[in-house]
Amino acid sequence: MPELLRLEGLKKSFGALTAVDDFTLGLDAGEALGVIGPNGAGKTTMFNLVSGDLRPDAGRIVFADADVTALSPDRRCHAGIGRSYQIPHPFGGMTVFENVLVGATFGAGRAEREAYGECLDILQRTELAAQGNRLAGTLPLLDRKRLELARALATRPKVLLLDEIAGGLTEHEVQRLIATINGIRRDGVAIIWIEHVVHALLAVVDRLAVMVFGRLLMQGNPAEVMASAAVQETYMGIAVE
Amino acid sequence: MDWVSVILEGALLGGLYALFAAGLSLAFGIMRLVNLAHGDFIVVSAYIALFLAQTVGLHPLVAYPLAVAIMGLVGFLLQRGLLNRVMGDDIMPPLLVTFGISIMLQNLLLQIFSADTRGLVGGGLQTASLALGHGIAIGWLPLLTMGVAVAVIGALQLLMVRTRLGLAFRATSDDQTTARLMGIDTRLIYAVAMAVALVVVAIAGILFAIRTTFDPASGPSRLIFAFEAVIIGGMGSLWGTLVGGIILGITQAIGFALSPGIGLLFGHLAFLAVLVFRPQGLFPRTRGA
Amino acid sequence: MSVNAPSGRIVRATRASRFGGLAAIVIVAALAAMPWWGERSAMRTVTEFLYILALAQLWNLMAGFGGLVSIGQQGFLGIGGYVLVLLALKLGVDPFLAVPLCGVAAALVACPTAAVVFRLRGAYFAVGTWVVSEVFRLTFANIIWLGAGTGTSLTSAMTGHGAWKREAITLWMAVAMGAGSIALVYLLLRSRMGLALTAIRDSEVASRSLGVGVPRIKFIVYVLSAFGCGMVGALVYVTKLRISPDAAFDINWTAVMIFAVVIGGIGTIEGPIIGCLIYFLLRDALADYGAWYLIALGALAVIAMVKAPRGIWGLVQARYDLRFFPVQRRIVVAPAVPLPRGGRGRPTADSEIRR
Amino acid sequence: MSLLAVDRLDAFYGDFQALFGVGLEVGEGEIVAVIGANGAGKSTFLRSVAGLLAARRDAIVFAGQPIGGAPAHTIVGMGVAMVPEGRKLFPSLSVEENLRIGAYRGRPGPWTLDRVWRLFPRLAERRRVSGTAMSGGEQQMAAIGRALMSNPRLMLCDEISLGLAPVVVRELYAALPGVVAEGCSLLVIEQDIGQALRIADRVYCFQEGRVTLAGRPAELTRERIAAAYFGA
Repeated sequence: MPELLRLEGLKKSFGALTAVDDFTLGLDAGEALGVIGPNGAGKTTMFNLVSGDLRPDAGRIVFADADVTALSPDRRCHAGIGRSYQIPHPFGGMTVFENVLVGATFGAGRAEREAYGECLDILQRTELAAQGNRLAGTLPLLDRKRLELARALATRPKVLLLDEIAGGLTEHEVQRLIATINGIRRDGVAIIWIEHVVHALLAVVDRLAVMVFGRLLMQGNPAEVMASAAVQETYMGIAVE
Repeated sequence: MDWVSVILEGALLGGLYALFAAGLSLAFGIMRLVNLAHGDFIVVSAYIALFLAQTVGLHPLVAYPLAVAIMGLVGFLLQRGLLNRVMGDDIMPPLLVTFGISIMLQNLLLQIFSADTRGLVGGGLQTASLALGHGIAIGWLPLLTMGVAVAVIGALQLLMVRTRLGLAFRATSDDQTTARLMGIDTRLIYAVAMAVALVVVAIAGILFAIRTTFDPASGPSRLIFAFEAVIIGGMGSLWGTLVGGIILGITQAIGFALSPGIGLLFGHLAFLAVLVFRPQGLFPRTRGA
Repeated sequence: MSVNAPSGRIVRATRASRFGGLAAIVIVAALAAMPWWGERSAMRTVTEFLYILALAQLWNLMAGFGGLVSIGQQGFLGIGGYVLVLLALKLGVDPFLAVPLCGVAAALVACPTAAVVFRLRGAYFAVGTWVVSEVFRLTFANIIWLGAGTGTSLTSAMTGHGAWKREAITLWMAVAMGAGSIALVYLLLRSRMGLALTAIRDSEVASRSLGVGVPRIKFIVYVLSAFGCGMVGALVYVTKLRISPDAAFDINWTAVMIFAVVIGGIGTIEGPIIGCLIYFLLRDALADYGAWYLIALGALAVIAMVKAPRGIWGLVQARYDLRFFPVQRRIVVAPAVPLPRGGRGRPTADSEIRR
Repeated sequence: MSLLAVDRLDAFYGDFQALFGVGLEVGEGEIVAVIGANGAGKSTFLRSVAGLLAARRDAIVFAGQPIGGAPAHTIVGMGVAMVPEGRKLFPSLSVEENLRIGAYRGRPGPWTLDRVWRLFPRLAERRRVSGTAMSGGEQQMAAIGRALMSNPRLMLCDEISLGLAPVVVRELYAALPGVVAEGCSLLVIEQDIGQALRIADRVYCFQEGRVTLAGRPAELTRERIAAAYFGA
């Protein structure tokens, strides 16, 4: 599979605190990459650099063979980078359906009427169909997270960035989320997924990366990575003692 | 055209503008609140001083400080009773409420004091001037105003850095929720901050009213001068506001010297120039590293 | 208007809006026919009501739907007035032809201005727009050719028209602007751009990440509003026939716009209509008490912001869920049983949509 | 009579319920740990006790007094200090000023500036530096020092090992017994289960806003913890 996204030597610091430090990582088209690491390791900051919400102090981002490092977030979305946020940002004054419609019309650039069908389909896939007419501002936390996924999907991304979307779900809900994400993968969409619910990640991703103190500690086959002593010592803290 | 005295006079005028701006900068620094009635409170304090001195007949040295004290109380009650209710993440409610207050104050003053222009007695201060030689003379009042401005900004700076209240102001400004975890009653701190802001506004209002005549509609342009001084100087730094005021004063003085009509226009254009080429202002106080 | 989709139709119209549409047509027709049945003072009041309504709708478009609080729209109104002086008085253009041109002039001025004021955000953007309006005021106050500070009269530009014709055209233009501004806001909000505008108001960060070009949308809305304000400015001074910088660029224009929208119901199309009605009723009721009506208006706006931030129409909507200008796209699952309504409480399975 | 008694505590974000009838106790001089997955309601619980979230008046009783729903600044005055998640030091205040603001209420007690310098010597060297211009570990020490400066009887710690290297975490946890010895009980939220079991006298496990397990570390087997943690 051709390489879709390449992060080269990304660096970002806030005053004396280096959030992302010389971070290099690649992703092939259609591939699913899991990212784990303790809180405060710089995972969300890395996402902000990829989506364009933050500009890196150093390093480059190449997407579909084009350097997007200086591109604004909306232009990166048109290029195919779909982003969902760890802390949901719903359009509170609009209905759930309209939230998704924004992604379809502006992200995927489709005429409003043509996008209706696809938006209803996406609401179905993300179990929000019953909430379609509800103001997004009145949604509970779990549905807000689903809305983040649905909106990003509506922009027809080539790569979808997921940020702790399984947190707080029951086991049953996690299984259904895994099914939804595998369905998205079948459409050929690449995925980068930051997650704490490790067993959900392992059921979907082809590769696992571990990020600690803004650096890539290690990456590779998920089972091998989880088994390694270094990962467990810094991240899990349980197994070693 | 004696450019030296024009620029000197403009610089000293900057002291008054810095006083206008200090109250605005304080309220924004601590509470992220831009009080659109800021200019009208300057005029209100002038009218209170006028009322105490001329109608009630108190001696200016009693009436003016009393007016300042009253304005401090007004600030405390305004914040505690009204503005605290609309403070929040959404910037629109406080903006629209203070705009409503501004229109109400202007028209209330109109109904009570009519539209005639008024002036405060300055005990001959307005006319006295100091000869500096080479035919250059500067008025005592502008000099005094600059002195008061430096003193007030110095005092505010000391308050912020040296006192327990100053610590609480800065902590609340950084992170209101965590400040409450330190035992700070942030609603009370907001009220005290507005009280301090309106005390500075009253001092500015009285010096302004001694210097020139004023009427119920003089408020809005004072707000704009305060706003421009803050932007030119750099948001959040009081000393930057003083320099911003001086620059604004000088540009206006040059404009007036060229042609009476375009004095203020020069000031606005200087403001827009800074906005376009250096939006963060000349001396932005860099947030903690 | 509905579109068939696999599992439901997308519908917007409500029973209220069908009724509303009919009523609107009747009202517009009645107003337009006033020159034949209305007497002069009533026509003058209706003209004033309609152009203030247009100003309120445009301010509401920017602030209520776009989150852009400007207190400098009087700047473009003034420009409209002075371009009218330039065209009609100095260059002999027919004043009624000049009105739309004044709108275009204001829009052109708004382009560079937008680049400056959009460097500021939130409350600072608001005061920044005010400074810009002051720059316009002082500029015209220093142009001797256009009457400088004391202003100038436009009566000599009106000679080409008889009294009845002048008042009829003025009224028709006012009807066009009042109804036009409502139609503009309504159609814009039903369009793709309307989606983007309200998305920006709710979360600029999320809008950008979903592909919305935020600066472009803000720019379009700012220039559109300037165009509307410019035209209204021209119409105002076609009726008043006397213009001065202090009157044309008076902050009270903005005060009336804001209070009408805030009291009536910000972020709705019905709100400004109610707000303007209250403004006129209050002004007439306190007509001989000097400026007390402005004090009362300000007080009402402050109370509204504290007690009922969504204004009178917000209260009505919460109570009766009426929508005369439905913008919301609602899913209707086949057959005609709509999905449970959103809004206040939890959606219950059996709740029928309350018309 | 326990120092802190929480009984049938519910908590809401808008109409989303985050806590369902939570009961928990902290005795005098005790260290209680709370573990649970992300989003299980641990932080919500701490924020309710600290007064940042609305709560039923008698749902939370501290030293015999109901404090449920009381404003946060009065609860701190009664001796409940909090080390918030993400440390939240004040950027425009120096390290020393951050510590001084901790003593804003001026409650009497053993903790003074010098005691904190002795507890965390590295902070003394950095006293002039801005609160956020330090490493994660140093910031965590300053946040704990700031809470101590209010001379609390109960210190609430929210994920103090967050994003810190293990050696730094060990150093922090080594300092805690000294704090308890001075008469301050601890209620610690900890993501790292091993660390929680080592330090705590008693452990509660949260899952989806409910207490699913409570007991002494010795009684808790890995299986019971896993079941309580994941709700399998």
